[in-house]
Amino acid sequence: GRFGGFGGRFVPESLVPACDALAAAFSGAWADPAFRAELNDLLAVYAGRPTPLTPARNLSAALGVELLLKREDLAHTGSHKINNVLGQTLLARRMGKRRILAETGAGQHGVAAATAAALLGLEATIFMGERDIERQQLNVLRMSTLGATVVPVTTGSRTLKDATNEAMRAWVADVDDAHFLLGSVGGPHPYPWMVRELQRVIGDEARSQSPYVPDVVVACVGGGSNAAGTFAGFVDTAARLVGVEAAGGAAMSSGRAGVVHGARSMVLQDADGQVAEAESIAAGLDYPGIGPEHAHLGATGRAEYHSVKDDEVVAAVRRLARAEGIICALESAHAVAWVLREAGGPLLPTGSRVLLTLSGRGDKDMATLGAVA
Amino acid sequence: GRFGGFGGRFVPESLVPACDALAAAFSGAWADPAFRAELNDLLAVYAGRPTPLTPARNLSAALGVELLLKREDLAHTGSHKINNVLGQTLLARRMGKRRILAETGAGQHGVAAATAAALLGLEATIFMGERDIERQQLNVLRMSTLGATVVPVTTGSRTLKDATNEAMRAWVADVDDAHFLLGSVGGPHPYPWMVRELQRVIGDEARSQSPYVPDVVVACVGGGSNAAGTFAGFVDTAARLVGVEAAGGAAMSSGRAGVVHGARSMVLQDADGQVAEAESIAAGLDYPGIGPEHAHLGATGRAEYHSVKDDEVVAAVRRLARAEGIICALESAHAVAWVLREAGGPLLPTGSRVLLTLSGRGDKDMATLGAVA
Amino acid sequence: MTKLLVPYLTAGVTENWIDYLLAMQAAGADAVEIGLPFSDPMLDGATIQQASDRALARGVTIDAILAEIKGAPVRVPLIAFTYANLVFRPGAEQFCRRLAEAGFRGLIVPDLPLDEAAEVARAAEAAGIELTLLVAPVTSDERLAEIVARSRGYVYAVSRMGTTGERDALASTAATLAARIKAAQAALVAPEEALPVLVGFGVSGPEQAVEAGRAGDGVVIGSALMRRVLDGATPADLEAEVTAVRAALDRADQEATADHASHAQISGHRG
Amino acid sequence: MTKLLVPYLTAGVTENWIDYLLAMQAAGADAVEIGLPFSDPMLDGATIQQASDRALARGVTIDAILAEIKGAPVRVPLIAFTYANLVFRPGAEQFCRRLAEAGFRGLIVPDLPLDEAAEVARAAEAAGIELTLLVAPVTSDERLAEIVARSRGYVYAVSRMGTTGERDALASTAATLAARIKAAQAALVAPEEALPVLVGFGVSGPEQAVEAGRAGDGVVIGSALMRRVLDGATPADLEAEVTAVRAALDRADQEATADHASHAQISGHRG
Repeated sequence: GRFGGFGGRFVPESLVPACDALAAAFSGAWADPAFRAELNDLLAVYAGRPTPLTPARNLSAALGVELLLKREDLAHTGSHKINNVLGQTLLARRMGKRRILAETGAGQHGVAAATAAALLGLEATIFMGERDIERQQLNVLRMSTLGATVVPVTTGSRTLKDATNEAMRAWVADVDDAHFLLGSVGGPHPYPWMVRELQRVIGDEARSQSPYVPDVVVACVGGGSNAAGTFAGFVDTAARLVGVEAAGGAAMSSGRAGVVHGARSMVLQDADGQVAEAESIAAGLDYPGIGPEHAHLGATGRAEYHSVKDDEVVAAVRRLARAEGIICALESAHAVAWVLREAGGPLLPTGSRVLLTLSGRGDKDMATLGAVA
Repeated sequence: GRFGGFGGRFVPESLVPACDALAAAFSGAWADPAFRAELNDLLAVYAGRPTPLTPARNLSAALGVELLLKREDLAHTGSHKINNVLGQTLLARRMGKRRILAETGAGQHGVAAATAAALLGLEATIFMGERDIERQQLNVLRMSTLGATVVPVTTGSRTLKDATNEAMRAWVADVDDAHFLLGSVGGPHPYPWMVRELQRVIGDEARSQSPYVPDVVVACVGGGSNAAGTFAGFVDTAARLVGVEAAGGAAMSSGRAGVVHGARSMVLQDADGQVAEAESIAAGLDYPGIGPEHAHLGATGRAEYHSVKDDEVVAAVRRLARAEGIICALESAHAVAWVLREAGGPLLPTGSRVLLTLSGRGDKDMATLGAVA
Repeated sequence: MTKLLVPYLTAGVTENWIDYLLAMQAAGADAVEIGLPFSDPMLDGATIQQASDRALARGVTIDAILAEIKGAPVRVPLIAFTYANLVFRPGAEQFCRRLAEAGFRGLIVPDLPLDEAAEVARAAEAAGIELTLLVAPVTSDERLAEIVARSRGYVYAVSRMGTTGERDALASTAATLAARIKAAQAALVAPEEALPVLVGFGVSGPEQAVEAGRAGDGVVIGSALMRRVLDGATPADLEAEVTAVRAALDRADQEATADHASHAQISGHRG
Repeated sequence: MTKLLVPYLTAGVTENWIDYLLAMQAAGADAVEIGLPFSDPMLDGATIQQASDRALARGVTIDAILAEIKGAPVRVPLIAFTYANLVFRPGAEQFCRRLAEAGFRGLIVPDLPLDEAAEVARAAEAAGIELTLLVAPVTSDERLAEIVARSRGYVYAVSRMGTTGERDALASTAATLAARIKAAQAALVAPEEALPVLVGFGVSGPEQAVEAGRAGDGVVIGSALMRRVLDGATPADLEAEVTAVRAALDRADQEATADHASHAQISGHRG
């Protein structure tokens, strides 16, 4: 739960026993071959793992780098979020919980959570900022179809940060029956550790699928779960690890250390410590914080964090679509945009071998993209 | 190209040489290990094959049958259509074509065709009925994002049948440069054969993934490509083959033999032979014909064809979503609806082992479903 | 030799469609192609599609069309132009018999290529209907020879790769194709037994008609006339239109006859 | 023994917010909890969220709040209630020093549980600020003992599992928890050294205040008062409101004293 000076468990006393119990339960489950087997079976026969590692031949030729794409967009529900929710929901069932509570930004985690809950017979309540509900209608409809209750959050910036607050409030009020199914590598211990472990399947698969250890491993970062899972597979290699943030939500580049949502990490904030409202075209990255392990990887220099602007992101979605026939999520397009911008330059010299995690698919973003056409 | 009394090549003289050349090219390619290897590689590392075979445990328990789902919804672009388009687009490139022309109903084939064209460097023009454009906006946006030109078809019923006419007209006018990338197992020889061969990967995979030869193999049928591909894997077993049509487009139950879009098959038509307008909530099944091989399988009794109504289909999408966490396409839900209706009855006795192909995912249908909520 | 003029009319396109037929006859048509409207006219461009849609929307049936024709004072030969499904639905034999009873001379089915034509050819012959086959610019020599041998009444040269419909210019493929057909006929039968070669698809206006006529033995004009009908032309308007084409063809014929010796090579392989 | 009354006020909620503070003082508050508004008040219900949002929307800063307090004729002890990020942003030492300079007596940080409290506890002690820790109904006995030992000024009993906010009834967990805290104190220190146990979260109105006071040594009332402020209550209105609670508590105290002998068991484990 501690990553250097980051992490920790800054939660109300009411949640401390629940966090303790969760940490103990996850430790036990993660060491239990039967639990691992059940999860691995679901990942394979239900969620479609392993996801392929696709050589982006056309872009590679155009950019002068060798680009491999880890295709989380092909996982069930359309993003890497399914890896985490299946693990946590199995755990919640093992702990005797009756329902799950989840926050969501772009709706990808919400859809995944609703999916896992339906599959494993738990009730799902999903908290989503009103502003995100407006721009991610498709995912709202998917959650309802899956039988989940979507609760609009009308406070603050009405985005992911506020949805997270509201989910934690709901958890305090129903801590016995409910599991708080956090979607990223933020939050109090054990979440950053647990979610990274549940997402490391991305990096482990990619490592074994890649014909070589890449020079650079790139992933987008909001809270940072797909990046954490990807990096986990390569942290012990010589590969450079690059996280790409939204310019309007760049906690690493523009934030300072702080405590939000239960962990000490990097946070966009003002001089008093009021948390800033992030601003990104990608609802899933529209978040002023970042997981504490990323803060630590950044502080120690093991990983680099860069940012890209909304217009670069939109252009990246289109270029990847036209070059490779893959429409990725606006979130994932941040990583693509960084490669497009830096290829051939000092940060990404010609000839570099790059492994990039495409965290999700872009169906949900078609309306947004259409509006900026 | 002949399936008993069905099939054939009822095309204008202008297209005869192109059909001949295509048949020869496909024969050659299909017998060429290098072509097969390139296609299989794309299917694996790009399209995400094999797709899983998922036991639907909750529904199985509720229905008293053993239900396995072949998950084409997890294939790249969200449906089985990718299998066919990758094969045909590789073939088109091999034949030196510069562009592809495709018809689309729900847009799934159009998106897949635009995808394959982008990947393999061909231009794509997609014909789509105006009515389908209205109800499948998401897929229209996806096609544009992929760089394809979407041509609205304003004649006739403004759905798939008319889009097919228009694509064939465009082919006649550019037969040297263009490949007509037909999306289903209809059309003149060699299409029904070629598309079935390209889709048989569904059935072959399912056969090898299934722990047993199922009692019943079920798939939805519009033109019938996912069913043809599925059945191909089981036609030499004792499994019953069941195709499920939309009640408003039930060419097998309500049609008569006729010639449409280049093949003799079963067709919804009036006493003069005017082709009827189909009517289904699923744009992909909103088609008055069916592939000629299905007509033959039905005529010889090897396969059965049943139909389900729109309201059963909507209920099936919701039930599958809530029970298994899988939102399938309205098209695929026809197969689910039949199982839901017949389980425990004479057509599908308790204890039956059923393998069902989920041909695609339902993201594209969320707006339609929302409207009938 | 006077060039044949074969205008095309979508049956049932208006309530008074028979008047257009009679106008064409009065204007000197050598024959009239009667389009029996089909819901899915795959080989037709926008104009004929629209004409077919309009006729079907009016609720016309094949029975009603044939009955109207039967009751009209038609002297000119009629050739039915329609799609395979309308032929097969009642059965080819019955369909051809009904055409014959209504006074039709011939039948053209654009989506019934040589390889699929045997059944309909038999039925047509039995009913005394001439089944005219089509040749396209891409048809191979070998196949062309067989089509020429099997076609009845005329040989239909599809002037271009594409659907029916007006174009700015006649395709250069038209002359080439007509010449290839003529050559095939020359190899097959005596000149006097050769069927007339009609050039169709995308022929519009007197000038193109003259050009197309020069390439073959006659010309089919469809979309250009149906466009006028759809735009509200009266039967008298249409008669004037067809008369103009007739006159242009006749004038060109006289010039050609006069210039024959000196322009033999330009005017092609005329038999 | 008279029960302590600690009303809560979100600093900066209105321009005249100091007047509400003075009204609370005038109404006989024993101390006032001053909420320093935070953008993400994770443990607060809708009312305090709204009050915080309103204060932040007015553009208040911590500096401005502290300056206003410093300039006001406040005699009653003030306890800051805020979230960890506001403490850590300037650094715990500086934050506590500034509180002390503005005249604060104590500090409550609801998202700073025992395990994370060491740094702030040190800084608070150095600055002469009492860092009050919270105990929840789910806190284990062992952990509760440690919290009681480490808490300063008061021990804060979170009456229920949930956020701040008005409820129809006081949770039964409140009495149980207060009793557990009292028992832990009894095991730890002499009765006269035991810190007062304040019951908070979801206490609204005189009746619930009396009930909560009976469970512990005093009561915090927050959302119920802030709801009135948000709805437009004047400082005078608020003074009346707090006065009513004060009166109810005092009346209950007199009755309890009178009934003490016969109702010892009902009134619980009072030290």
